[in-house]
Formats: sequence, C-alpha cells, structure tokens
Amino acid sequence: MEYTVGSVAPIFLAPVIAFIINAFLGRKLPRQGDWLATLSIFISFIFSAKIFSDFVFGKFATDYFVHKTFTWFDLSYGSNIWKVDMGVYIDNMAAIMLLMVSGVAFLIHLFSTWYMDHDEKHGRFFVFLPLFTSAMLGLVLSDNLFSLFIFWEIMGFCSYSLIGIYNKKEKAGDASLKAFMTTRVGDVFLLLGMVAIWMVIGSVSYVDIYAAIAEGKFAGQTVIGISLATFSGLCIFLGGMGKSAQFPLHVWLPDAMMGPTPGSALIHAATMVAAGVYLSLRMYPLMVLGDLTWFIAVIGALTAFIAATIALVQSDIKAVLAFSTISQLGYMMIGVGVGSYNAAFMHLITHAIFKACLFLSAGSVIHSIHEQEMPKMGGLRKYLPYTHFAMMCCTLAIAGIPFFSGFVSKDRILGDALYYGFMAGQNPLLAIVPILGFAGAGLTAFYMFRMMFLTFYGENRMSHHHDDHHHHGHDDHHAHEIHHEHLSARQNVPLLILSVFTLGFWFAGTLTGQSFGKVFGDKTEWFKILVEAPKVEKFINHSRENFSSIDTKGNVELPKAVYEHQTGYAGPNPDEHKIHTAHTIGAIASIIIAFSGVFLAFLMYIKKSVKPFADTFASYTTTLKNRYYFDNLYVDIIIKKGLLTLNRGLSWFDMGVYDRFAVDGWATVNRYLFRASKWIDNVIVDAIGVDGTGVAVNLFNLVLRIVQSGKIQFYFFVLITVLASYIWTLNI
Amino acid sequence: MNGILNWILWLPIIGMLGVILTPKDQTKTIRLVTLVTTTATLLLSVLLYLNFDTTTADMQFVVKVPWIEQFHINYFLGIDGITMLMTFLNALLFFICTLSSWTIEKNVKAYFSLLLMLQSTVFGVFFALDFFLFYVYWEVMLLPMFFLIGIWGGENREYAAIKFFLYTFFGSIFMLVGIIALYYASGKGIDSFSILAHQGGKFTELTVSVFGKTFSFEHMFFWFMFLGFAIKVPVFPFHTWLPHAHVQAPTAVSVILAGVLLKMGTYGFLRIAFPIFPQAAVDSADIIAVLGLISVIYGAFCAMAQDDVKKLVAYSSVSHMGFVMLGLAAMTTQGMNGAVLQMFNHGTSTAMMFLLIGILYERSHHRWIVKPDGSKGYGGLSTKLPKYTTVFIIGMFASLGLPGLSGFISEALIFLGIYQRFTTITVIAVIGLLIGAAYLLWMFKRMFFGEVNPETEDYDDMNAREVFYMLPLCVAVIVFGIYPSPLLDVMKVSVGQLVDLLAKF
Amino acid sequence: MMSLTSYLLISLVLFIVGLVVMISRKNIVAILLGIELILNAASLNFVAYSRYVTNNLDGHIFSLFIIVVAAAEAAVGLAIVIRFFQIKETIHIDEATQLRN
Amino acid sequence: MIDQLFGFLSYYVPEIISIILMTTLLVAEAAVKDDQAPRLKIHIFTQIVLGVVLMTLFMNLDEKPLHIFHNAVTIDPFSTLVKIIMTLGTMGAIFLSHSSKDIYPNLKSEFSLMAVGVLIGGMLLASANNMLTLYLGIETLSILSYVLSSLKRDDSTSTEAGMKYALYGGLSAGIALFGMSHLYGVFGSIQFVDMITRVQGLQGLNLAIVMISFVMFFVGIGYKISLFPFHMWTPDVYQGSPIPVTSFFAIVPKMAGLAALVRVSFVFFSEGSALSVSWIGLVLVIAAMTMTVGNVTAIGQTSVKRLLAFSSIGHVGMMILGVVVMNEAGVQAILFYGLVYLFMTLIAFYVTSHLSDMYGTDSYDVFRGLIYKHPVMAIIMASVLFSLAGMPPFSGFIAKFNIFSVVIQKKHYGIALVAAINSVIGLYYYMKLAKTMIFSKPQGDELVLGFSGLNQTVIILLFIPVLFLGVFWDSAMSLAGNASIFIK
Repeated sequence: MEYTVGSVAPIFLAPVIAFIINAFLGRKLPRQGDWLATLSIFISFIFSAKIFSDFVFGKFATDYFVHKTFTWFDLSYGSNIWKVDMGVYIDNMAAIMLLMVSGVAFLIHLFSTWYMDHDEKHGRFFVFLPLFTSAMLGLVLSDNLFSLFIFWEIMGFCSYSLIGIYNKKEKAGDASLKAFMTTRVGDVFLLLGMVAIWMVIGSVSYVDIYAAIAEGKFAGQTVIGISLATFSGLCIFLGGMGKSAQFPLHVWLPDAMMGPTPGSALIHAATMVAAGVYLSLRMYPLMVLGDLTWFIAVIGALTAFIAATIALVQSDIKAVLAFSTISQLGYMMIGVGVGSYNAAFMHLITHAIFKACLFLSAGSVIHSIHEQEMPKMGGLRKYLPYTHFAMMCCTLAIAGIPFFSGFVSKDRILGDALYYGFMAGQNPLLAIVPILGFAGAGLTAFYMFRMMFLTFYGENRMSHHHDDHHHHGHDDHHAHEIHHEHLSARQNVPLLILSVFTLGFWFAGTLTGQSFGKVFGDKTEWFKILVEAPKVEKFINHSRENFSSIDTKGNVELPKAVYEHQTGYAGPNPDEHKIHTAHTIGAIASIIIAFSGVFLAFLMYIKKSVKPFADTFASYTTTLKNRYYFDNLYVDIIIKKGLLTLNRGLSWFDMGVYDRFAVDGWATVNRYLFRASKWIDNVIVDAIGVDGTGVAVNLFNLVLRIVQSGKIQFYFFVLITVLASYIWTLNI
Repeated sequence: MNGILNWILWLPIIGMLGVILTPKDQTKTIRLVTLVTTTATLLLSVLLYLNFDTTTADMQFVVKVPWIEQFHINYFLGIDGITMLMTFLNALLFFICTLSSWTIEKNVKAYFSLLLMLQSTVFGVFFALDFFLFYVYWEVMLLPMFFLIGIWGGENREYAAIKFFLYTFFGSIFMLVGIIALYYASGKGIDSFSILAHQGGKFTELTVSVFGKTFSFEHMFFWFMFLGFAIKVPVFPFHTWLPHAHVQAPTAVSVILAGVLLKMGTYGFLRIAFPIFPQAAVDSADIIAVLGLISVIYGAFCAMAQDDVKKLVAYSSVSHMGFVMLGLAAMTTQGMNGAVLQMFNHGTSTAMMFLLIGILYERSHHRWIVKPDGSKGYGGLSTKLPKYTTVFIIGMFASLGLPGLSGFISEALIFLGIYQRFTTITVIAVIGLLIGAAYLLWMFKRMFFGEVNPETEDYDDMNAREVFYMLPLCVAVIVFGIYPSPLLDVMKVSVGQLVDLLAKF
Repeated sequence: MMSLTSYLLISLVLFIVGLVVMISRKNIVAILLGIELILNAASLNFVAYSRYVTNNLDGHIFSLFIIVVAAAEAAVGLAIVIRFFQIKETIHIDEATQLRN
Repeated sequence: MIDQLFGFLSYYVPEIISIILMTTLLVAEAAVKDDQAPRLKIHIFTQIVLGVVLMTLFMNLDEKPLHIFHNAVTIDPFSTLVKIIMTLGTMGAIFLSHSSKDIYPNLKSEFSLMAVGVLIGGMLLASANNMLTLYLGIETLSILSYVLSSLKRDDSTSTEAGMKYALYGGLSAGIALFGMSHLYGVFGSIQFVDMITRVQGLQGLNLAIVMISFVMFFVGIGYKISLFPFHMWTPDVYQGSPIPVTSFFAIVPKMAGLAALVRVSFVFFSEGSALSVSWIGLVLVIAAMTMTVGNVTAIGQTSVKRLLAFSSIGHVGMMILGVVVMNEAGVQAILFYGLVYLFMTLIAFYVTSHLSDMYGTDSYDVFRGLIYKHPVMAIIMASVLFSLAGMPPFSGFIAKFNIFSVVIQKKHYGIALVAAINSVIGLYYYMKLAKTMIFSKPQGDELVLGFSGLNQTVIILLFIPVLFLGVFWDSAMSLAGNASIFIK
C-alpha cells in the first residue's frame, strides 16, 4: 500500500485552502463561501474514506501502520545534527478517526449552511469552521507530539474565535477567554512533558517514543525527583484533561455554548474534546509505564459522575448536552484508565456521532423556535418530527439502551471498569471507579430523557411566555418557522444520516455489543480486532522513511480471527473467565440502571407522579445549578482574589517601591531631608533643594555645603589640618 | 559587494543631511526624503541577505580601514548570521516607522533627521567589529533616543528620557572600562581593539586586583560587560527604565526601542560577553538563567496588572526578553538558536503591538484599558474596527506564542534548550507562557468585546497607509511561523560556532 | 654662637605664629600680616640654609625675590582690602561670607 | 657668553612679545582713559599680537628640548603646547570680555592687560625649571588673578572674591615657599636638574624632610589648580568674579599649574624614585576626592557659572590622573584633555555669558527653551555639554578615553571605577542643563538678540575642533604625543 503526498495532504490542505480563501475574499463569494468550506470538507472526507477502506476492508492487521516524515527545519551545523521532523502516522485508529472527523464535520458544515443563514456572522463562521476541522485532521494525521501540539493549539485558537464570534456579547468574550485559558493550562504542561521526552529520548515521534519504551530508555531518567515516564505522562495527560474537559478543568466547556450551536457541535463531538482522549490513547504505553492508569481512571470517574449530577438540573438544552459531553468524556477516560483501550476509542467514535446529532437537533430546535430554555418548550414532536426522531435515537444511544451504539461502547468500558475495580486485585479504593461509572450511567439516562420529555413531549409551554425572555417567539411566526424547516433538506438530512449510525451493530457487529447474540460473527467485530493498544516491541529500530521512498511496511496477511480481549497493560494477563463474568454483570447492571433512569424521568416529567428534584432537594439543586461553584472558585477566588491581587501588588512594588526608592530614591530621600533640616541652616536648605544621584551623593553633597560655608578662615583651617594629616599619613 | 555595509551604514546619514537641507516648512518633502532613504536601506539589506553565504560562520562583507594608529583602532565592519537578521529587522522596522510617523506634525524636520541618525547608529552597533567603534555607536545611539523621547514624548517625557539615558550610560561606562582593560590585557598586538581578536577565552588565567582584593580578570570584566548589556536588555533588576521610556516615547520610537534597541543588549551577550569570556559565562550561566526566569515571570505578572495598554506591552517585552536570556543561558544549540530567533520574532510581534497601539492612540488620544475613574477606555472595538481587530489578533497571538505564528517556534526552541541545562527553571518558566497568554487575552477581551463604547463611535478603521505598513509585519509573523528556515539557516552556523566555543569550557 | 638649628627653630616659630594669626585674627589687615610672617619665615630659612649648608647665592637671591613679591602681594592685598572696606565699612573677616552655596 | 644669551632669547620670543604687549597695553590704557572709541582698536591690536605669539609658539613647537638662562627655564614641546593652549584661552577670554557686559566698558582693556600678565606668569610657570622661576610664575599668576577677580570694583561679591583669593593665595604661597626653603636646604640647590640627580640617593632624615616639605610645596601648585582640599576658594572666587574672568580662570591658571605639577612630579618621582610610591597613593586619593567633590557639588548648583566652575574642578581631578601614571602616555592624555577642554569651556562660557548679559542672571531658567530662541546656539551648547560629559562622538569622550586608558594600563582599576561613576554624575547635571535648553518651553518668546555674525562664527569655529577631534583625533594625539617627551 503506497501513500504519497498527493493521497494524504488533501485531507488536511483542502479545508486550509477553504479557510484562506474565505478569510480573504469570503465577503465577495456568493453565500460568503459556505459552500466552499463544505466542499473542502467533503474532499477530505473522500480521501479519508479512501484511507479507511484501505485499512479496514483491505487488511485486518492490527500492527499495520504508515509512517512518513519530512524535515520541517534543521539546526544542524558541522557535525552537530539536530532537526525537527514533521510526518504522517496512519494506523487503524487514525484511519477510523479520520473518517469520523471528516464525516461528522462535513455533516455539521452542511447543517450550518442552513443554520447560519441570515446570521450576521455567517461569513466569519465559515472562515473558522474549516480551519478548525483541518486542525483536527492534521492532529490525527500527525506522527509526533510536536506537530500534534501545534494543531492542538490552533484548535484552541479556533474554539476561541468560534465561542467569541458574537463579539457584541460581553459573556461571549468571557467564555472564549475562559475556554482558551483553561485549555492553555493543560497545554503548557503538554508542552513541558513533550520537551522532557524530546530532550531525553531525542525525538517526540510516536514511533520513537514507543521504541524508547520498549528499549527501556525511560528507565532511571528522572525529572525534578519524579521518574521521567511519570512526569511526562502526567504532563501530557494534564494537556488531555484541559482539552477534553476533565474534572478540575471542565469549567470551560459549558460556557462554550456561547457560540453558534453547530460550532458547539463541532467542538463537543468531532474535534476539540476528542483530541484529549485521542492523545491519551496514543500515549497509552507511556501512561502505563508511568503508572498513571489509576489516576486517569479516577479522574474520568469523577468527571463522569459530577458532570452527570450537574446535568440533572440544567434548564438550558445546550447546557444539558454540554454536561453530558463532559460526562461521556469521563467515560472515555475511565476506559483509558481501566485499560479497555478499544472500548474507549469506540466510545469516542460513537459519542462523536450521537453527540453531533444531538447538538444539531438542539440547534434545529433552537433555530426553529428561538428558545433555549427547556421549561419554555414542550410538545415539539409534532412540529419537528425529523428532529424528534434523530434526537430520540441519539438519546437512546447515549442513555445506553441496547441495540444502540452508546450501549456497546459504554457497556464495555463499564464491564472492564467493574473488573478493574473489583476483580483485578487493585487497590480497593479504586472500586469507586465502577461505582461512580454505573451511577453516572443511571443519571445519564435520567437527564437525557428529562431533556427529551421537556422538549418534545407534554403540552407546548411556548406561547405563555413569549414576551419576557426572547424577542420573536410568537406562535404565528413560529408556525412559519416550522413550515420553513420542513422544506430544508440541509437541516434534516444530516440529522437522519447521523441517527442511522447510532445503531450498535455498525461498531460491534453484534446486536447487543456483547458476544452473545451475534449476527455477523466474530470477523465483523472489526472494531475490537483492529484497535488495540500499540505493542511497543514492534517499533524497535523502526526506520522512518521520507515521502519520496517506497513504503515497504505493508505486511498484508490477515490476522487470526481469534477473539481475544485486549486489556492493554492492566494486570498480568487477566484470565478470561473473570472478565467474562464482569462483562455479563456489567451488561445486565447497566441495562437495569439505564431503564430505571428512563422510567424515573418518565414518572417525573410525563406522569408527573414524582416531584422533580428541583422541588424535593432544593438545597442541593442550588449547588448543582451553580455547578458546584467551580467557576466561582476559579474566577472569583483564584484569579480575582489571588492572581490579580498578586499582580497589582507586584506592579505597585515595581514602580512604587523598587523604582521609586532603589532606582531613583534620591527624590524621596531629598524630600525627607528637606523636612528634617528646615530648621537647621539655610545652608542645608540649599543643599536639599538639589537633586543628587543617589542617597550617598546627597549626604556627601550636604556635608560639602556645610564645609563650603564661605568663611575664609575655615578654609585656612581645613587646608592646614589636611596638610598636617598628609604629613602624618606619609609615616616616614 | 564589499562596500555594501558602508552604504547601509551611511545612507541614513546622507538622508539625514538631505532632511536637514530641506527647508523647515516643506514637511512633505522631508517625509519623502526619509521614506526614500529607509526604503533604499531596506532594499540594500535584502540584497545583503540574498548575497549572504549561510555556510560559513566567518564575518562577511568585511570593511576595514585604519582609524587611530596609536591604539590600532580600525573602522572595522562585518556581519555574520546573527547580525544579518538584526540588520534586516532594523531596516524593516525603520521603513515601517517612517510610514507610521507620517502623522507627526511637531518639528517634522528634527524628528526625521533624528530618526535617520538613530537608524545609522543602530546599524553601526550591529556592524562594528572594533570595540572602540562599537562603543562609540553604542553611546551615540543614546543621543537621538534622548531627544526623540524627550521632545516628542508624552507628558512625563523628560523624566523618562533622562532615566533611559542615565541608566544606559551607567551601564556602558563600565563597559568602557572593560573594553580598555581588554585592550591592555591582550597586549598591543595589531587589531587588539578588534572584537574578534579577543574571542575564544584568551583571558582565563589573568587576575586583577581592585582596592587590594584580587579577582579573576575574566569574571570581573564579564560582569562589567554584563551590566552594560543587561541594562539594555533589560534583565530583571535593571528593567525599570523600560516602562517609563515606552509609555512616554512616541509610537515609532517605542517600536524601535522594543524592536531593535533591546536586541542590542542580547546581541552584546552573543557577540562580546559570551565569546570573549566563555569561562565566566559558563560559570555564571545559572545566575543569568535565574535572572531571565525572574524577568519572564515578574514581567508577566506586572503586565497583567497594567491598565495602560502600552505599559502592558512594555512589561510584556521584559517578559519576552527574559525568554531570550533563558535561551542564552542554556548555551545549547536549541537554546541559542531559539534566543536569536526570539530576538527577531519579538522584534516583529512587539513592533506590531506598539504600532497598533499607536494607531489606536491617534484616534482615542488615551491608552487606558480601564480609565483611572474605573470606566472602560474602549470596548466593542471589534465591531467598530474589523480590519484593525484582525491585525491585532495576529499580532497578539504571535506574541503569546500561538503555533503557526512566529513566536511559538522560538519559545519552543528556548524551552528545549533550557531544559537540558536547568530543568527546574523550565518547569517554572511555563507559568510565564500561561500568564503571557492571560494578560494579552484579558486586555483583548476588555478592549474589543462587548457593546460598542460610545466614546469610540467616531473612530474610523485603519486607512490604506496603516494597512500598508502593517502588512509586511503580518506576513513576516505568519510566514516565519510556518516556515522559519529562512531565518534559522542564516544564523545557525554562526550560533553553532558560539555553542561549540562555550561547550569547551 | 648661633647654629643652623636655632635659625630653623626661629623660622618654624615664625611660620606657626603666622598660621595661628591667619586662623585666629578677625582683622583682615592682621591676616595679611600673618602672610608676611610666613613669607619671612621662609626667606629666613633660605638665607640660613645658604649660609650654613649650601655655600651658594641661590638662597640669598631667592629671599630677595621673596621680599619683592611679598611687597607686591601686600600692595594688591591692601588695595583689595580698601575696596572691601569702602563697600562694607568694616574689615572684619566674618563679614566676608557673602559668597556661599 | 652674551651671544649665547641672545641665542637663548631667540627661543624666548613669545614671552618677550607678550611682555612688550603688556607694557604697550599699560601705556595705551593710560592714554585713552576716557573715550571709548579706541578700545576696539586696542582690542583688535591685542588679539593680533597674541596671534603673533601663537605663531611663534607654533614655530617653537618642534624644537629640541633645552634649558636656557642657566637652567632657569626649559623650552620643550610640552611647555610650548601648554603655552599655546594658554594663549588660545587668553585670546578667547579677551574676546569674550570685549563683548560681555559683565566687565565695565572702561575696564575692558585693563582686563586684556591683566590677562596678558597672567598669561606671562603662566608661560613662566609652564617652563619653569627651578624653584625660583616656579615661585615667580605662581606669584605673577596669582597677584594679577587677585586683581582680575575683584575687577568689578563696585560689586561687593567681586571684591570679596578678590580678597579671599588674595588671602588664600598668600597663605598657600607662603606654605609652599616654606616647603621650598627646606627643599633648598636638603638639596642644596634650587635647580630641578640637580634635584633629579640627588633625589635618588636620599634616605633617613633627609627623606622625611623632603617628603614633608614637598607636600608643603605641593600646596602651592595644588591650590592653583584647585585640587581637593585646596579648592575651597574656587567656587567663591568663580562666583564672585565676572564671567570672562571665570572662563579665563577655568583655563589659563589651571593649565599652567598642571604643567608645573607634571614637571615637578617628574622631577621628584620619576620611576624608581624613593618617594614615588607614597606620592602616587597620595595623588590617587587627591584625584578621586577632587573629581568627586567637583561633580557632586556641581549637581546642586542653580547658577550655571558655578556649575561650570565645579565641573572644572571635576575635570582637573580627571586630568591629574594622567600625572599618577608617571609616563609619557599620561602626559599626552593630559595635554589632549587640556586642548579639548579649552574649546569646550570657552563655548560654554560664551553662551552663559551672553545669556546672563541678556537676562541679568545665569540661573538655569535663562536656558529654558533655548532651542526655540536660538537653535544654533542651543545645539552647539548641548553638544558641548554632552562633550563635557564625555559622550561620543565629541572630543570630550576621547579625552576621557585617553585618561581611562592610561590609568587602566597601569592597572589602577579602582580609580578607573571612581572616574567612571564620576562621569555618570557629570552626565547627570550636564544633561539637566541640556534638558532645560531643549525640552522645556521658553518663558518668553523673544529671540536671543545680538548673538549673530561675529559671535556665531567664533562659536562655530570653536565648535569645529570639539566635533573634529572627536572623530579624527589621530593627529592631535600625535601632536600631544610629541609634546609629552621632555628631558628629565
């Protein structure tokens, strides 16, 4: 299988070109160039599909990868060689990722062309959207941490611009600033970890890092006391936490809905938040080596649970989705942590699809009725049938109902978590991972269906308050909206396409996702077979080749289609039986939990037989509504009280103290001397009228002026005494 | 090709004479003469770049004329990779500053003649390979700066001008002592004032006695030189002249000050302090690194507290130059290259920031993000001034080191370099990156987002002239961010030579 | 029989007396006299040395010159003192403190 | 014998011409007592004759060093160059006096008379080769200086200045004389040539006596060039006397005294002499103190005249660093410094005098916004101030550079540092003046009148060397270099 620049570069370059064209002459193009952006994404989708088919249908080889490099810049001089290589690294994971990203992004673009119509920011939106996508595609393609970091940051910039696109809103500014800075906290650590690896290993290419792990180059290396693997792994994971909104750094994501909804869809589903998980998966061997998996698992569990609880009480439909995203990302991290590598990755993909669909549906709802507050919706299913259908599929998926993708992926994660927490002989405290996981699953089912019921079911609560909150939400106007949306294919086609892929068997090959009840047999569990934690040994003395040379790595024999579970590096090869029981228990448990969650929601919001939380646990719900006061902690306390006070203090010290007293202190010293000596002698008054350079000079000056009193005989006296002292000092 | 340095060096002086000879009232002619001169200089420096041989670390385009027989002082010019970049930067910035000074109305004649004189002296500092010549240019450069700040500056300009002048003079007088001491230490050979002749650690075992105490010659005079250069950079304890000078100086002068003049300090380390006293440099690397680190963090913190945009950017240059010092202290290939690259990139990005602030100042006549009375100085500018906002975003993200823009590569290289030597310092220095993003974005948010401030209603967007002179900088920032090789290839050999030298000690 | 030492002693006494006068006396004319004393001490030295130590005429010539110069100096000095008196109506030295920083 | 004497006279032409000039002036001045018309003629005549003196001096410049009049007087390039500097200074001062209002019109030619007299004394001092000529030189210098400083008869300060000068000068001259007498006793001769030979073999009591009495002797010279702590008369006298007199004092007596100091210290403390070590230590301390006191006190001044006076003290402190090193390079540095300092001081005093004539005071305020009133004057003055502060590309920097280089060559790093700090302090107050001239707005918008034509040309002519010697100082250095060679 031969890859040339021509077959890979368009994936990344086509959107970039669209970005450049739109940025410079977007205003002159018809429809401000949105078709161009969409087209460019479609091109990269085509090329990604090519690669995907090569990898997936072509050869079921887990260890097949393509790695090609070129020199970006070169600091070599004389005998001293040091150059920075960029390159492309495509393996199964990358191929799947490419297809997902480009496909979802394409649909989102398509949807946006409808959504952003008649929006004042239409043009600008379609400047940043393709750049965003291209950055994500570049990130997936890139073969080393350095270029990954570059695209990573560019994505940060794009999210900054998309979130803050409605620049008239003060809150948009706050949100974009918050998003950039919070992720930046992770990013600097990522940079640090990357630098550490680079300087010890000599390269940050995945291939070389895997090789180094295999050769044990990390052994004995320490950074400020910590072992290198732990340090760099932790730093890199912190980067991932920032980008994919893990627990302490999750605050930015809910605010990210200040931007247009398709933008949020892109951020939440396909691109930005996926990057963190993708990075953690790529660096999985390093995490294992650095013994960080338990940490990742715990962080993931906390995120999953906390976000789910917050989502319970949100009234804004996008806020619910935002927190559900955080929660789902938490599940992915659990997956990474407990070593169910491919389940985590599968959840990344499935989540991307149904979350994109959810956001787009929410978008179509919002755009149709110009309302985000769920209490003011209700009974929309007869107005928005397609939207209702798509959103229902996705909700079933995310809630973990069997036959839907979410069940497949999440359930495997939970099963492994169960094994990891209880049976793998780990630290008993780690039992919280599955506990929180299952609890979160239940909550997910509950709040998602709460959202569904509030939005689409019950009686329509719109007409009552159309005057107070939003400008134009009247019924007639709204009816016209509905009418309008029936016609628009660009609104509904993406939703329907996406909702098709919320079915489980696309990914699992089996209906339930568990090994029983197969419909297509083992061989179609392509996902489980293709994606596995990289076996680092095979990278030892792998020689990189340039784009020009012929790729000889294409070993095309089919792998033995044995079903073996890959728990990565967690525990010395775990025995099948336990795992299987764990999975069975997990499956049953999660089904029960999911359905009970759905049932509870049904009781609360359809039957109205149980009072909603908001009434029963009022005191807790305030805490939840305020999102556990994290934003207040960060913004009000740490930044406003801590950082800004420190800065003000420092700058006051700099100009007010250091500069004033140490550098040109004579000015103030003069003033004091002046006050002190008014009453002494007008001589001294003269002396102080002066500004000298420095305190010493001043005092000296003072003395001189007393001496220079104009009394001639005093001069004589000085002369003679000095003369005497000379003679005396000559000590003959 | 050999005389080209002479041309670049003296063309501004010729232009200055031209300006002086034009009558006072024909301001348009004066501006044109200046513009023509700076353009010609820019073209010449491009020509220089095209003819530059990147394979050798030796001095190129050398000009050498005996000047003072008794002290073997020569008029000795030449450039290597490092100075090539600085030359280009200098020519570019002065060309841009001429355009940005188009609106100066007060004493146009004097202003432009001083500006041209300044350009010539800065070229002189970078070209001079003779210590005496170097010192003369180093000092003469103060005079036009003094007057430019003092006459065309803000309300507190005299204080700022005097402070700048005294501070620098204080440093350079110690440098003079060091220079003469070197001259006699190296013996009255031929060219014993030539900088190159001293390089290579020739003074490691000499000692000197001052007030009865004995010091190592190399260490003592390294610190003398250090004082001179560190004040120029400025490194932490000597930085307080910078905010005053920047806030008071007119736009073009701040651009030059931040863009080129600060680089003279770090250039001094690269060309003089390190190669001549390698032993002392290696011994005191950690002190330099710590000072650089303090400048990075301290500058960033102070910048975050500022309500005056220009002061904010001034402190940010303290922080960014701190990165350069870190890179120098690393004394590794990556660190040194990163430092030199950062010198160039900081030159372009900070120049952008100061120019933009100047453009805004011409409309608003104040620079407050938050006015002393607590009201917003600006707000909603992005709605009012789209072009301006775009350029501002480019400049801002370039200077906070966004990948794809020029600042990132140099900072990454510096981190790579410094990590090999001072791991802990690297770990702390990332705070600088973090805060560096914070204060800029916070400033941006306060100035550009939100409802349009009624005061800014009548501002008009950048006009053609302003766009025209911002364009080269934007291009430079983006192109060198994506493809830095044109810069790195020029300097890496010269830098590498220095790294090899330092590695020996 | 007078020896060199006694001459030197006398001249030293004269010298010191002159100094004391210049420092202590408040009358400007007296201070001028103090100068004369010092000069005379010096010229006495010269003569004594040339008589006892170096048998050449240099000392004598020198002392002659001293006398002449001292006269000139005294003349100028007195003239200035007179101007001072005409302006200030006093020759008390402490009146001369107009010049100071 | 006699013809040899006449042969010697041919070397002594400049002095003779000056003496003739002085006497003629005496007569002429007496002749034209009342009417003002001929004073211009007298003035021009004086300048012309001084020009002739200058020419003859230049002709002497490349003479071999030799002693004339029985070793009483030395004619060598060193003394000749010093004389040239002094003559130029005198010419400048006389020109200034003619235009200055600070000197009563009917005393202008008296001023020229006295100035020429002081010049003669200075010439005597510069080429004195025995203690007698040296003493005569000092006294000729001093006595006439007393008169000059009290030239404003009706002004109490001027008179007071003269009186103080007289008393202080008398005292220090007396002490110096007392010291000389003992030196004569020890060495048995007043000829320096004999002393050089005999100083080597000194020990015991003689050494002690010589040291003590040399210090006394040193007072006589030290007060003339106002070294610390014999400088205290300087500010008062400078403030009291008219500005032309001040400018004259700042140049001529200082150069003469420096010449004498150089010669004497070379006589007594040539390398390896028994005394040189302690002597160098002493002069180092004195130099450091002098420059520091001068500069630090100058900071405080509000009157520009006083400021220049104190700064001149500071510069002398710099110059005598050239004495410390006791070699030809040092002397060369001193000579170059003197040459440069001459021009700078003259210009500075010109501008000050003109402004104080116009506004009646010489405080900073009269310099306020000078750039708007008279650009040429302001620019030149500012350049001169920076040159005095030792900024390139002006010659002041080169002078400073030479001093630094000779000091550092001798590895006196400590004193070099002191000098460095001092030049920073110096820069501070010079810059304050420059700032006042250029940055601040003028109070009135009236232009500076009467400072055009001749005055401007003169100032520009004086400014040319200040600029030129800063860039192309090779020739001047070699000139000073030749002049620094003279017989021990």
